[in-house]
Amino acid sequence: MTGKSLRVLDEGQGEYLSVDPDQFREWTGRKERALVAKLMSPAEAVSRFVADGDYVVWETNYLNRGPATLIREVIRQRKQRLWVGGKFTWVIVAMLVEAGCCDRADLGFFVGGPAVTRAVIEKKLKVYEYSNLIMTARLRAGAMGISFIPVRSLGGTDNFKYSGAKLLEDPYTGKPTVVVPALNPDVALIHVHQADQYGNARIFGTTITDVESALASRKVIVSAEEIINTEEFRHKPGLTKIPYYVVDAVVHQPFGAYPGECPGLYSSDSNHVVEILGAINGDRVKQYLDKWIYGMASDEQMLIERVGTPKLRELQRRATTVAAEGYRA
Amino acid sequence: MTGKSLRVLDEGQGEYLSVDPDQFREWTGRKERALVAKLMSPAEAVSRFVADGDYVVWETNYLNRGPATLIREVIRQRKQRLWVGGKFTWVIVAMLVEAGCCDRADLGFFVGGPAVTRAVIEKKLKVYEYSNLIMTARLRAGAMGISFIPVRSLGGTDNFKYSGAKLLEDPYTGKPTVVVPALNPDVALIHVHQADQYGNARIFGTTITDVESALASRKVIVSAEEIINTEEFRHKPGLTKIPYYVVDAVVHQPFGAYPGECPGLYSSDSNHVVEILGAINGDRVKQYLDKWIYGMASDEQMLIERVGTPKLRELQRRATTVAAEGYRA
Amino acid sequence: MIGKGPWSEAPKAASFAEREFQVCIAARLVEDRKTYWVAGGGGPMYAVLLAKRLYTPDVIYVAEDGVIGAEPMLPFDPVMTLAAARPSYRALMWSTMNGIGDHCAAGYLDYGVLNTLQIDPYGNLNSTWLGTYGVEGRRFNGPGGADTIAAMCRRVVLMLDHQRRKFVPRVDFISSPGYLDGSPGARERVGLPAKTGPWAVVTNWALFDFDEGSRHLRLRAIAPFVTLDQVLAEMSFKPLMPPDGKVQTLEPPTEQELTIFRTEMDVSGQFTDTAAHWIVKEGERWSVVAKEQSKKISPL
Amino acid sequence: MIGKGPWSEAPKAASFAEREFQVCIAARLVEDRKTYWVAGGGGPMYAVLLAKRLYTPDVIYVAEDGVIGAEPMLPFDPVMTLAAARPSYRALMWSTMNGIGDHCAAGYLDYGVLNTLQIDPYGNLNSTWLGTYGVEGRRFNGPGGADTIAAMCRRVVLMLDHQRRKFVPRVDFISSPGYLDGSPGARERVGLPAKTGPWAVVTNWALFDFDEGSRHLRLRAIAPFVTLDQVLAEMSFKPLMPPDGKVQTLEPPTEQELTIFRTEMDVSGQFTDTAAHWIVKEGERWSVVAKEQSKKISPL
Repeated sequence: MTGKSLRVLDEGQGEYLSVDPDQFREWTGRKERALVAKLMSPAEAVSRFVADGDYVVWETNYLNRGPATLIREVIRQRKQRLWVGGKFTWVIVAMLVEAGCCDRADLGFFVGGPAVTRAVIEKKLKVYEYSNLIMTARLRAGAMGISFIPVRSLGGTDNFKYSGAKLLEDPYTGKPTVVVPALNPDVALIHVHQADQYGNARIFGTTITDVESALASRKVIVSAEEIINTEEFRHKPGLTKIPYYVVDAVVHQPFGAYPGECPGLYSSDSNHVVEILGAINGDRVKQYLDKWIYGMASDEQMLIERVGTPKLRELQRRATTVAAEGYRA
Repeated sequence: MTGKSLRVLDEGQGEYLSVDPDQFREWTGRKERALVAKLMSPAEAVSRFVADGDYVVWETNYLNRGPATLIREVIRQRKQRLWVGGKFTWVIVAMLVEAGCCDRADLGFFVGGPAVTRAVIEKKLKVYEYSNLIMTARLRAGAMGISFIPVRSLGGTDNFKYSGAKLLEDPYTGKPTVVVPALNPDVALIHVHQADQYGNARIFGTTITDVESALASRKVIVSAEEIINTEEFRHKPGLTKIPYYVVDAVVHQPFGAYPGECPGLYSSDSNHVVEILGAINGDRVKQYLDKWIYGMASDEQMLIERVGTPKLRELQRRATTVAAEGYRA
Repeated sequence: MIGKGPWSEAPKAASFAEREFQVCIAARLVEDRKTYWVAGGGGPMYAVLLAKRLYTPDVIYVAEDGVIGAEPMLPFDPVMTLAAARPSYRALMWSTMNGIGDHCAAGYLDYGVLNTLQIDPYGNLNSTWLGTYGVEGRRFNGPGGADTIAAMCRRVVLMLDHQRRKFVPRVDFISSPGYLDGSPGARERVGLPAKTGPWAVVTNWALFDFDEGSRHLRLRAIAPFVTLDQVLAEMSFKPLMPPDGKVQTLEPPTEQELTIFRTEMDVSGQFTDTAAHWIVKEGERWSVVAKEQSKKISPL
Repeated sequence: MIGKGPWSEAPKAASFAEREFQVCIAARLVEDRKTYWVAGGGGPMYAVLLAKRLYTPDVIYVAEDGVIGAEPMLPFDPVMTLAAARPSYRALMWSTMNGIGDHCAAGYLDYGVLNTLQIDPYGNLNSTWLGTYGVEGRRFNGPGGADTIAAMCRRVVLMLDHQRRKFVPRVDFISSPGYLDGSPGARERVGLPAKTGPWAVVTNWALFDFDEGSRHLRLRAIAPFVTLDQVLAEMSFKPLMPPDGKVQTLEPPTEQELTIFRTEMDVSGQFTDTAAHWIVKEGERWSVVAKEQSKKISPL
């Protein structure tokens, strides 16, 4: 004991997911380390690995290489009381809220519309305020197996007040320093370009926190445009972004990011993008869910019957004729 | 003010490089942001960007894609009073100590021999104790622009006592947590597979803290096996590991890691490896320095006259006939 | 702030949308050989791309998902301004969100350019909630990447519509930090990096900076098509006046600026079209016309 | 700890180096379907690779520079056991040092296997300084990656030569943590992850574990070619005895183990050659012969 101490200068009042790196290690200690096949349908993956009450994150969003199929499956299975990490997301929080799946959200960026305003005011949705980068910092800390991490933003905002952040006297500089709690979600949903049957995964292009979320989360579902042989990973190990041992389920799902873009493979469906945005801003999300999710037995049906092969081919053509450099091994 | 505080339970007594992220930002604020040519000789790069008294890190070591040419140039220019970060290194600390370049070292792993033992006992070399991973954690914190970072190792060791670490009451779990100070070195020396004239750099294979050191250091010298056109970076931006704006000097230096290996390009020179190890363990480092460094005007002379083209060709052949997968774009 | 430049001698346009004017003014503020972090698309992105195309070729454009130095393939698909192939095209490096955040924290990102919903005299931004937080009013998108940019970039340029309800004495919610209460060291006391903060505010009518002592918003120049009284009437608080008391008049867009903007950037007119007003010069007189009418007048 | 296994029925070798024996014993401790972080080369690496080749095919080998699941191209060049092409060959992933450190902290790396210079009754390791730190004696390599492994892997296997000066009541310097002072919660009190620590010690003569209550080193089994008295005489402190009081005898290397080890791994004999003694079985009797002599006897 040194007799010294550091003052806690301020604290946010937001509830935050309980932090305990040792408890997280207990969980990771029970995960499989051998190379075992994990291929399954979206329905099975979501059914087995997303539980009511879970804290769920997803990577990127409904526009850009997001796990759109997995999100639709969560909605279709009517999961409940999810707490979600809404960073760099777009319409997914609003979809989950209107579907009755979600009652708590840590927010960075999202598009909410009247439905989310109403849910907050009626206290059906509790929200805690962060920013995209603060949420990614929390996930990074979770991936590092530590309990908190210092950051150089968030201080001075009202987000701080409604967050789990603290303002401490820095142990080295003595200056005020913001720290935020690590985040170890129950579930991460991630869509990638290529995976093998064990869960090794490649992503081309920038990533948001795909790698950090995969490491930080207890249960990880990866959906992939393409399933490739493990031999390909062994030929170019530098391209592997997510190692198999953090992954619980691998879903082979071409167009798994639809209506979003999967860079290098297909473009976003502009009409659909406008439709969902209009649904949210016009308070018609339930109609959107009926048409695209509840009314469809699966994404297979949706892609074939509702979207149609000609449209999918067109989206592929638009992506691969321009700007596709750098998205292949 | 919350009135709360966190107890400082223990503190290492080791001196550490002063931590001030805002001061580091002052420096990075003065660096060039435009794409300007930075190609220069090893002699010019070391002369301009390594000053007596600097804190210097290098990436990897004398065996594996280390900046061997740059280190030899530091010795040839008889830099003095360097403080070095000796993590995952091998013989370089001993070479610098015997060359009279270095009087302080933060240590993780190194091969020292009698010369280093003598220097420590005679107080010509001050040492502070960390581990490889703790040094990489410090560099990561430096790269993140924060002042400290929690870690899950170091506690309980005597390294802790001779380090800049502290044991704090964790602000979230209440449990004891070790934190270590960020490291923002004055200089980073990094050897890469490919760079452009501006400093964008590609490395194939694993990295130690190449990326973190480049971000964390005030002055960055990159030596590269190959200088490629910036267009190649723009075609595959996912392969860029180090962005140009952190780099101050680019040195085109084929065999710049000799006698070490540059994976995929050339093998280590086993005879030389044995020679330097023998020199260190046999207290003959000065003779080694005379033969390979002081006695040579430059690495060009050393590679051509002392090593010889046939040997270099053989090292290339050995590397490229086996195990070379994954080290190319 | 904006002195003479290449635009001063160039032929001026006689008809343009207010949003086009705003983008051109913001573009002229861009400093060459600096890194710019632009949150998402819209005005901030167009301003930096326009400047790079015309005035500041050595500007490096950085996006929130970690795209560094791209040469974006314009135009983009609707809403697809981030983390997609076209905005990421021909980058020098594709990093990650934490990666680019590190670069910003370490001081490598000089300028940020941000859109905002609401601003106060100290440059604090609200993009979270209009009304009483959580009780009544309307929820918006949240800070997104703006908090990061506002906290850690060295200089921040803010863009918003010039409306009374947007310039308020106190924002309903601080989503992204300005100078907070304006007191010396206010940002440092809450852990933000030293020597950072809002630097300019560009609206469709005016250009502001912040007084170095008081950190209070200060008017510097206004558009040629509005009066000082109009500008002040559309603000719920009074800005400081320029140190020399002289409010400058901003030069209108050049023909070249608009040609580049319309043919290479906002090709569909989607961005411009959302602005309420078009400005038309008839003889020496500027007039404001409604959007429908302007469509007929606009040469493009 | 080591029960019966495939080695029990296999034909045993009649001549082997002590170091080869030690590697085989450590290999038999390897648990299948687990991740192993091995610091550098030498005995720890050979033990895991030998186990993977013969007994535990689903073991995943992880190296300090971030190589995950490699199928190393053996043999390596001298000293080139890390961050080089051959040990990294056919990996599932090439990460970084911080990257693999994160995986370890987050609990994904199960076992660590370490060489050490000096050990105490609580499994604390010294690889930094023999003598009085900084004052007299000799400086060694430092913890390297061993501190990380010893702190954060779930179970740690330690390998060292069975010599009196290496088993000491108190190490001169704790480079890597064992159970510290052995008191309950000692590791947690200094910030180390719960449920971690030394699990086995393998020497060229004996196998130890740690008593779960006292955390004190405990003898479990000895080599067939030494006596209990010899084993105890070469330790500066007294280990605990097995719970049932019975010190087991370890089975000698099998012919298959040695063939694989000598033809695929230590091909040059560099590793084996540094050991002082060879063991030769003549009839039912084991004898220890000097290295020079053994060279003639060894069948390889």
